Amino acid sequence: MQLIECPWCGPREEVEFSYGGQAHVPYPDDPGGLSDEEWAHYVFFRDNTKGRFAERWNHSIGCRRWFNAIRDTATYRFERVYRLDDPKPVTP
Amino acid sequence: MSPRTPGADLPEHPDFLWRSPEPKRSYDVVLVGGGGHGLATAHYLAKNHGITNVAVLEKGWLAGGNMARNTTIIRSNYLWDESSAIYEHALKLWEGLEEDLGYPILFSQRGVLNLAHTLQDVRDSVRRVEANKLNGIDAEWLEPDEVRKICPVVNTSADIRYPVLGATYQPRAGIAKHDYVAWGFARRADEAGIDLIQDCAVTGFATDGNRVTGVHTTRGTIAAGKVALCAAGHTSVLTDMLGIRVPVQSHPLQALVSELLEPVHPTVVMSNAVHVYVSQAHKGELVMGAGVDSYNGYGQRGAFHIIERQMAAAVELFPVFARAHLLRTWGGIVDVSPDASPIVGRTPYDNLYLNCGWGTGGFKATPGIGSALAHTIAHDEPHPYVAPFSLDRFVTGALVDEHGAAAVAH
Amino acid sequence: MTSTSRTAEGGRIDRATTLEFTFDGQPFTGHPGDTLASALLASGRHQIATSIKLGRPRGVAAAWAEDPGSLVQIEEPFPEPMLLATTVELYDGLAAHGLPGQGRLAEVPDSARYDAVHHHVDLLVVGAGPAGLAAALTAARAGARVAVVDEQSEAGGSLLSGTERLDGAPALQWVAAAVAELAEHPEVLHLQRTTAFGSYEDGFVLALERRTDHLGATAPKHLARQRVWRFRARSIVVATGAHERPVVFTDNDRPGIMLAGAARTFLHRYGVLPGREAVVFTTNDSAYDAALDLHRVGVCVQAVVDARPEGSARREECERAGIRVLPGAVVTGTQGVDRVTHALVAPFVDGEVGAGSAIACDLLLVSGGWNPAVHLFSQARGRLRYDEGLGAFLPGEELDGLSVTGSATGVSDLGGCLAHGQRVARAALAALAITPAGDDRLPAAPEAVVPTAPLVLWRVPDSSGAEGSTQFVDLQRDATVADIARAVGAGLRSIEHIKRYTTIGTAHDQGKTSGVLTSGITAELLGIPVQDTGTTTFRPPYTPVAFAALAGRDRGRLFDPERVTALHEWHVAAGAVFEDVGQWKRPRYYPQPGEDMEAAVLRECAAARTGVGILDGSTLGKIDVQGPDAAVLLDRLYTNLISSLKVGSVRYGVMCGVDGMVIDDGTVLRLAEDRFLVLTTTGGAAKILDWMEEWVQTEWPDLRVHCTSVTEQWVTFPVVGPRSRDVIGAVFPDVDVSNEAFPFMTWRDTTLEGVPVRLARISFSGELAFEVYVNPWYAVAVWERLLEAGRPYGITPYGTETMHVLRAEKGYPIIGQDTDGTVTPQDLGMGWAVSKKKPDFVGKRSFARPANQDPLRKQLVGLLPTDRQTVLPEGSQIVEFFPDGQLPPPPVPMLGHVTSSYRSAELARPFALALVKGGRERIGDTVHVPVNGTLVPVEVTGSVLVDPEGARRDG
Amino acid sequence: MAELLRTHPLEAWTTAFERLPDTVGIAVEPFVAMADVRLGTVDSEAGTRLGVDLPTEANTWVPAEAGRAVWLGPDEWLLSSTTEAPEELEARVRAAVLPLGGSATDVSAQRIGLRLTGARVRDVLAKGCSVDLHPRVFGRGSSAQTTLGQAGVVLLSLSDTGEDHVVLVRSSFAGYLADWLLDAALEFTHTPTR
Repeated sequence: MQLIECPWCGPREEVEFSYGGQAHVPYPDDPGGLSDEEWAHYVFFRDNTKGRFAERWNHSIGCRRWFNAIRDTATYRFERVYRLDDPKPVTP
Repeated sequence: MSPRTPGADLPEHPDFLWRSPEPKRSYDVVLVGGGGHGLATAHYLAKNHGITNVAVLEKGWLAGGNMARNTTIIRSNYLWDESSAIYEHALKLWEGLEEDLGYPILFSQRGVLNLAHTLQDVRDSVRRVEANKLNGIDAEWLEPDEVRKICPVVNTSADIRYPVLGATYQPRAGIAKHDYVAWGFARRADEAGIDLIQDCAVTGFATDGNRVTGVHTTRGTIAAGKVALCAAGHTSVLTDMLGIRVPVQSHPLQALVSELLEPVHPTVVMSNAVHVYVSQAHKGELVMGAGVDSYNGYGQRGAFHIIERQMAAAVELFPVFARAHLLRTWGGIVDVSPDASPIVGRTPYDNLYLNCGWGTGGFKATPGIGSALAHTIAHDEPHPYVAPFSLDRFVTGALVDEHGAAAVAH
Repeated sequence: MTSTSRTAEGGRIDRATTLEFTFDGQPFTGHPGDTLASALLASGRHQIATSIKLGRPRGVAAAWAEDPGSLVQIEEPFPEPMLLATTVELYDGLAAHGLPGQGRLAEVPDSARYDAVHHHVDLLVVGAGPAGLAAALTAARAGARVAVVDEQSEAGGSLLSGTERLDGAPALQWVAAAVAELAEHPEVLHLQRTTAFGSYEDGFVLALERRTDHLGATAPKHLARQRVWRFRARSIVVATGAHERPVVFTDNDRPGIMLAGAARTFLHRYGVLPGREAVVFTTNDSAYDAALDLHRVGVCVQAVVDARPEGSARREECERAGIRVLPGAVVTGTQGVDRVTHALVAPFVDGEVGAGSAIACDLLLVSGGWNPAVHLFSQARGRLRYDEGLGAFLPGEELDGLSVTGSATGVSDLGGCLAHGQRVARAALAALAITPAGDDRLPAAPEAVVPTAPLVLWRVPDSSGAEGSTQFVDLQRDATVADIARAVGAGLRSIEHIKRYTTIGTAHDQGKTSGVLTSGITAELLGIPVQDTGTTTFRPPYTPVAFAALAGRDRGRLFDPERVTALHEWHVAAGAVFEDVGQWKRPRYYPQPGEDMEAAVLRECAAARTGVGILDGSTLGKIDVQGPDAAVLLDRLYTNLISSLKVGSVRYGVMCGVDGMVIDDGTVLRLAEDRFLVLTTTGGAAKILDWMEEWVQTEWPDLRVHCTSVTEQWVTFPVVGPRSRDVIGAVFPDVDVSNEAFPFMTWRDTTLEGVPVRLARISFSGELAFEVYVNPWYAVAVWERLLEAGRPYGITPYGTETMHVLRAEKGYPIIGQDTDGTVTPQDLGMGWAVSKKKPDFVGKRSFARPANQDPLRKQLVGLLPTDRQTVLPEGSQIVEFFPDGQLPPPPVPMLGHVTSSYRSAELARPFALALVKGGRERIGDTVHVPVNGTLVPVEVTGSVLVDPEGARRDG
Repeated sequence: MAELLRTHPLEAWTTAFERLPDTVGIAVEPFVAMADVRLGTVDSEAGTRLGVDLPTEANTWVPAEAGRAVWLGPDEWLLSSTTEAPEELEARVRAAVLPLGGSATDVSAQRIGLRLTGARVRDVLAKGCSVDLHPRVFGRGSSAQTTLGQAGVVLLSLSDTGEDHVVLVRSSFAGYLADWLLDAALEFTHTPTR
C-alpha cells in the first residue's frame, strides 16, 4: 500500500486515489477534422512506458482534485506530483 | 516405498528438457518472448509447418513471466463469436495436448462456475450461455441449488450480502499445471531443433524499410526472416523500439496460494461481483486471484489491499476457507487492450507479427494462439481465428468488447 | 504421558500448572510456556508426522517457524490446517495430530473475530531480541513514536535460548527491564506474538498479532482472535535474527536430528532435554555452545564432529569437559527408524569422505552456519549480496527508511548486536530529525570471543551409493540432492526452474531452511558462484496467515456497505423484496400475502396504468451543476442540446463516452440560467460526477462551473398514473397541477408545511406522472402524506420490477441492461437525442467511424412472442426463423439478444426488448428465440408497445 | 395540518448508541444546515460576505458563527449552520459567493454527523481509518476526507486529546457505518464474564 502525495491533502494511502492513465493527452481541438486513425489514437492509444511515466491521478476519496504525477512504472515510485496547470516536468 | 500421502506430488518431469544453445547469427523466424505463447508458437511452427530454423528469445528464464504466475484456468465460454472461436479452438487442443506433447500437463476438466450475484449478472450469464450453446460450446445456466451440488462449499445462502443467484457452468473447462504445459512445449520445440535462448533480452531491432531484418540482443545481433512478438506485458517496450503504437496498458495482476488442503473444492469458481476466483490445484492448494491493480505497472507485484479484499470475498463465498492460510502471493504483468480482447496479426512491418493484449486470457489461449500464430507466420496471412483481432479494429470501431459485454474477466 | 525428558528445573515454563492435551489421539501434558513441540519432546515424543512423499518419520528439527518437520493439524478447539508444532503455544484442551500431507478445513464457519488496526510510528522495530530491544529503547528514550513487534510469546529473541549475561547478570533480567521501560513510554507500542509478515512501500508493514490462540477454549469471544496491524512507519528497523542452516547429509531427516541452536532453545527456554546421547555436527563455532550446554545438564555428548580441518579454538573447552571433538570430520549418514540411533562419522579431507564409523546417539545436532532472516528487507525490494565467508545472503544495499540490524546482518556476538541496534536506531532517528536522549546506556556484554572462521559446507558427499536420493534438502517436499542433480541434468540452469522442477521451497515453510542450501548445491553442481545462482524471490507473507485474518471485519453484513434510502425502514415494514443495485438495496416489489412476484408486479403495473402508483426513486444520482458555463459543460457532455432548455423545464439527455457508446442517461432540470439539476442512473451517479469533474478539471479548466453531488440531498418519489394529478393536487393544494399551468417536462417549486418541495412532470412510464423531490429528513412524512392522499385512488407502492415493465412497454431503455457498452444512441433509436447543431460533444466523432455506419449494427427493437405466452428469458439469443422449427447444427449465427422481457398487464401478453442486427429493418419479421431447447417464434416490432402516440402522459 | 415530522436514518440505532460506555461514546448529531461552497479565490471580501474566513489550510476546519467551515479542497468548503434552515443557508451563501464567481449548494441531508467521544475512540477509528489520528498530528481543528471502513467520511477533530471527533458520512452509508462502529467498539464495550 503506497502513499501518494496529493498536492492538496498531502500523503494518503493509494486506495483513496483513482488512476487516470497517461497525462498530457489533450482532447483534440477539432475532432471532426481528424482522420479515423488519428481519432482512434486519441480514443484508444496511450503510451505504456516502462519507467518514468507522466500520468493522471484523482484524489477521489479526498478532495476530488485531479493532478499529474511522474511515477516509475517499474518500481512504482512516485518521483513527483504536480498540478494540472504545471508544465510537464522534463524527465531525464 | 510407503504409500504416498494425498497431495504428495505431481508427475515427474522428464530427465531432459532442453539445450541451452548459443544463439546462431540468423534464423528464419525469431520469436521474442519465451513464455507460453512463444513456446507454443515454436512447437506448432515445427509440428504443423515444418519450420524449425527458429529461435525463441527469452530475457529471463523460460516461462518465467505470466506463464509461471497465472491461476491456470482454462475455459472457452466467452461471449462473442470471435472470442469463443479462438478459445474453443484452444480448448480442443488442450484436450489432446498431453498426448501431443508427451508430457503430463495435468489438464483437469473439472468445470468452471461463473457465479451471478445480481439480476444483471443473471441476464449477462444467460446471454453468454445461450451464445455459447449456439456456437457449439458446452454451457449451462445453473440455479443456486445446482451450484451447491457441483461445489458444496460455495455459500448459496440467500442471507448473505450478495447471494448467489445462479451460475454459468462449462463442464469441459478446468485447470492445467502451468509449468508442465510450458515445459512440454519447450521440450518439443527443442527436440525439433528450435533454439530456446534464455537470458537474452532484446535491446533493439534492425530494420530496412518495411522489414525487420534482425534483433539486437544482450547476446548479440540475430538476423531474422520473420519476427513475432510474444512478450505479453512487455510488448510495449518492444513496439516502442520499433515505433509502433499498440493500444495496450500493462497492469499488475496478483494471485496467491494456500497450504495443501484435503479436497474441498472440486471445480473452479469465479465471481465478478464478489471479486475472486478459486480452484484447488492438484496437490491440494487453493489457488486464487482477483482483479488487476488499477495503475500501470511492470513490477510483477501489486498492492496488498487487493489481496485483503480478495480474502474477504473468499471467506464470504466460501466460509470454510476462514482458517486456510495464505502461503505465498505474487504478481504478473497483464497487457490489457481497450476492448479486453487480444491484438494479433500483422503490423506496419511486412514480416513482423504481433501477439499481445491477452489480459487475463493468455494462459487458456496458449495452444490456440500458438497454432494460429504459427499459421499466420507460416502463411503470412492471419489465420481466421486471429483475423478479427487485428490492430485496425480500433480505427474502424469494430471492437470485440468482452468487458463491455460479458462483464466476465479471466 | 509423563514428562520423561524435562529438566529438573529452569526454563520459561510454569511448572506449577499442568495443561492437558492430546496428540494423535494420545493424552499428554505440558505447562504454560510450552509449545506443542516442546511439550511433546518433553514427553519423549520426537516423531511428529510422516513425510509427504516417502512416508519417512519426521520430527522436530528446529524450534520456531523455520522448522521443516513438525507439521500438525489442530482439531480442537477449532480445526486449523497445517501449523508447526514449534509455533503452537500449548493450552488446555488442545487436540492435534501430525500432518503428513494435506491439512483439513473445518466444515463449519469460523465464528472467531478478526480485525485490523492502523498504527503510525516514527520507528517500527521488528524483533525484540537484543538488537531490536536496543533499537527500541534508543528510540523510546528519544521520545519517538515506536512500535516493537516480536513473533514469540515473550521478548528476548535469541537470549531466550541461551545463558548469556549482561551487566554481569542473566541477560533475561535486562530483557525484563527493557520491556518494563518500554511500557513506561506512552508513545511505545510493544506487541509480542506478532509476526511482521510483509513489508511494502513507504514504510508500510503488515503484522499479524495472535491475540487469543494461546488461551485455547478460554479465549474471550468478543476479542479478535487475530489482528492485522497495518503499520505506517517513517523508518523501519528489521531485527529479525537469523535462521540456523543445516548441512545436508544422507538420511538427514530422521526424528532426533535437529538444528544445534534449537536444542539450546528447548533446553533453556522450555526445560526440555531433547536427547540423552548427542552427536553435534558443525561447520562453525556456534554449535559448541549447544554441546557444552547439553553436557552441563547431563546429556552425554558423544562427539563434536567439526567439518573444519583445524576444528575450532573452542575444542579445548569441550575436551576439558570431557567431550570428544573430531575435527576434519563429517556426519555421512544416520541410522534409526522413528528416531536416530547412530550417526555415521567419517574423516573429511579436501572434500573427500573417508571410511567412517557409527556413533550411537538419540540426538544429532547440526549446524551449517546461519542465514540472516532477510525476508522483510528483500520484500521491500532490497538487493541481497552473497557472503562467501558466511555462506549466506546478506542485505546488499541501503534502503531508504529501512535498516537491518543484529544477526540479520550477519553480526553474531551479543555486544555487537546491542551496539548495532543502537547505532541503527540513532541513524534512523537522525534521518527523522529526532534527537537521541542523552542517557542512552546499553548493558555491558562480555567481550566477544573471535570465532574460528566457519566452513561453508552445503552437503556432505553421499558415500552410501544412493546418489543423494536420501539427502534431504527440503524435508517438507521430500526433495533431495538427487532431485536437484536431476534438474541440472535436465538442462536447467535457473534457480527458478530448479525450484519448480524439484518443488523445493514451495511448501509450508517456503524454503526457510532449504532455499539457500538449494542455491549452494545448485551452484556446486553447475560449477558457478553462488552469487550467480542467487535465491528465488522472497514473497509475502513471511509466515502463513489465515484467510480470515486478512478478511478482518469485512465479512457478513460488513462485507460491503449496504446503501439505503431514507425510506428503507418503511420498505422493510411493507414487506418489500429487495434487489441489489450496485451497493443499494432497492425494493423490487411489494408482495401481498399469497402473491408471487408475477402477481405482485401485474397488480403494481395495473395500478400505475389505471390508477396511481408510487415509487421510491431516491437512488437516482443527482448532481447540482452551477456556474455561468454550466450549460456549456452540459452541451459538451450530452449528445443533445441542453443550453436551449428554459428555466423551469426538464429535458431527457444521453451521454456517451469518447468512443460514442452510451454511458448514461437521465433528465436535466434547469433550475436557473446558471444552474441545473442533473439526474443520472442509480449505478451511474458516482461515475458521472467523476466524469464531469474529469472533463472540467483536466480539459476545460476555463469553464466557470461547479458540480456537486446531491444524491442524498433529495429523495425522489415518482407518483405515476392517471390519478396522480389528484394525489399531487391534494397534497400540494397551492400548486396548479393542470396541464396548462404545469405542462409535461416542467418543474415547479412549492412548500409543504414550510418545507421546500420540488415537483416535476417527468414520466418514465408514459403515464401522467409527477416526481416529488424533498429533503430526506421529511421523506417518511411526505411519503405518508402522498399515500394518505392516494388512498381513495388505491395508490400502490411499486418497486423496480414494475418500474422496468412500465418503461419497457414504452421502449425506454435501461442503460446497463438494454445497453452493454457497445451501443450508440442511434442504435437505441435515439438519433433524435443526438444534436446535429452542436459542432462537437463527447463521442460525436466516433459516430463517423466505419463500424458505426454498418447497417447490421444491433438496434433496439421490441419482440412479441407469437404464442402470446412465453416470457423470453432475459439474455436469450435471437436467430433467424427456421421454418422446420429446428436449430441447425452449430455454429448458428446469432442476430442479437433479449435485453428485457416481461409479462405485460397492459398488453395482456409477454413482450421483450432486444438488440437485433439491423433490427429496425426487420420490424414485422418473425425470428426465432431458442428457449429450453425449443424455438419460440417472435415478431420483431418497434420498441414502443404501449401508447406509441404518447397520449397518456398528460392524463 | 401538523408540522412535517423529521426522521433520522439512525433512529433505529439510538438504543445501541446509548448503551455504549463513555470510553467509546457515539451520538447522533442533530440535523444541521450544510452548504457546499465553491470559490476560486478566498480573500477578505469573501470572508466579509460569508461571515467566516474560510480555512485555506488543507485538512482543517474552523468554527463559524453557529457552525463550522470545513476545508474540502482547494476551492471547496463545507459550511454548516445550526441556526438557519437548509434553504436559508444555501440562499445566503449563494448570494454571498455568486458575485465572486463561486457557487453554493444545499447538502444538509447529503451527510449525517456522528459525535465520537471517549478515551478509546481513537482505537475504534484506527480500525478503519488510515490517516494518522495522533493528537499531535490530528488535534482540534484538523479534518480529513478519507475512508472509515468502506465508507467515505469527513472526519473532524474537536479536541487536542484525540478523544472528541465528528464523523460526517453520506446518509445512505449511515447504517453501514453505525454497524461498523458498533462492531469496532465491541472489544471496549463488552463486560468480561470471566
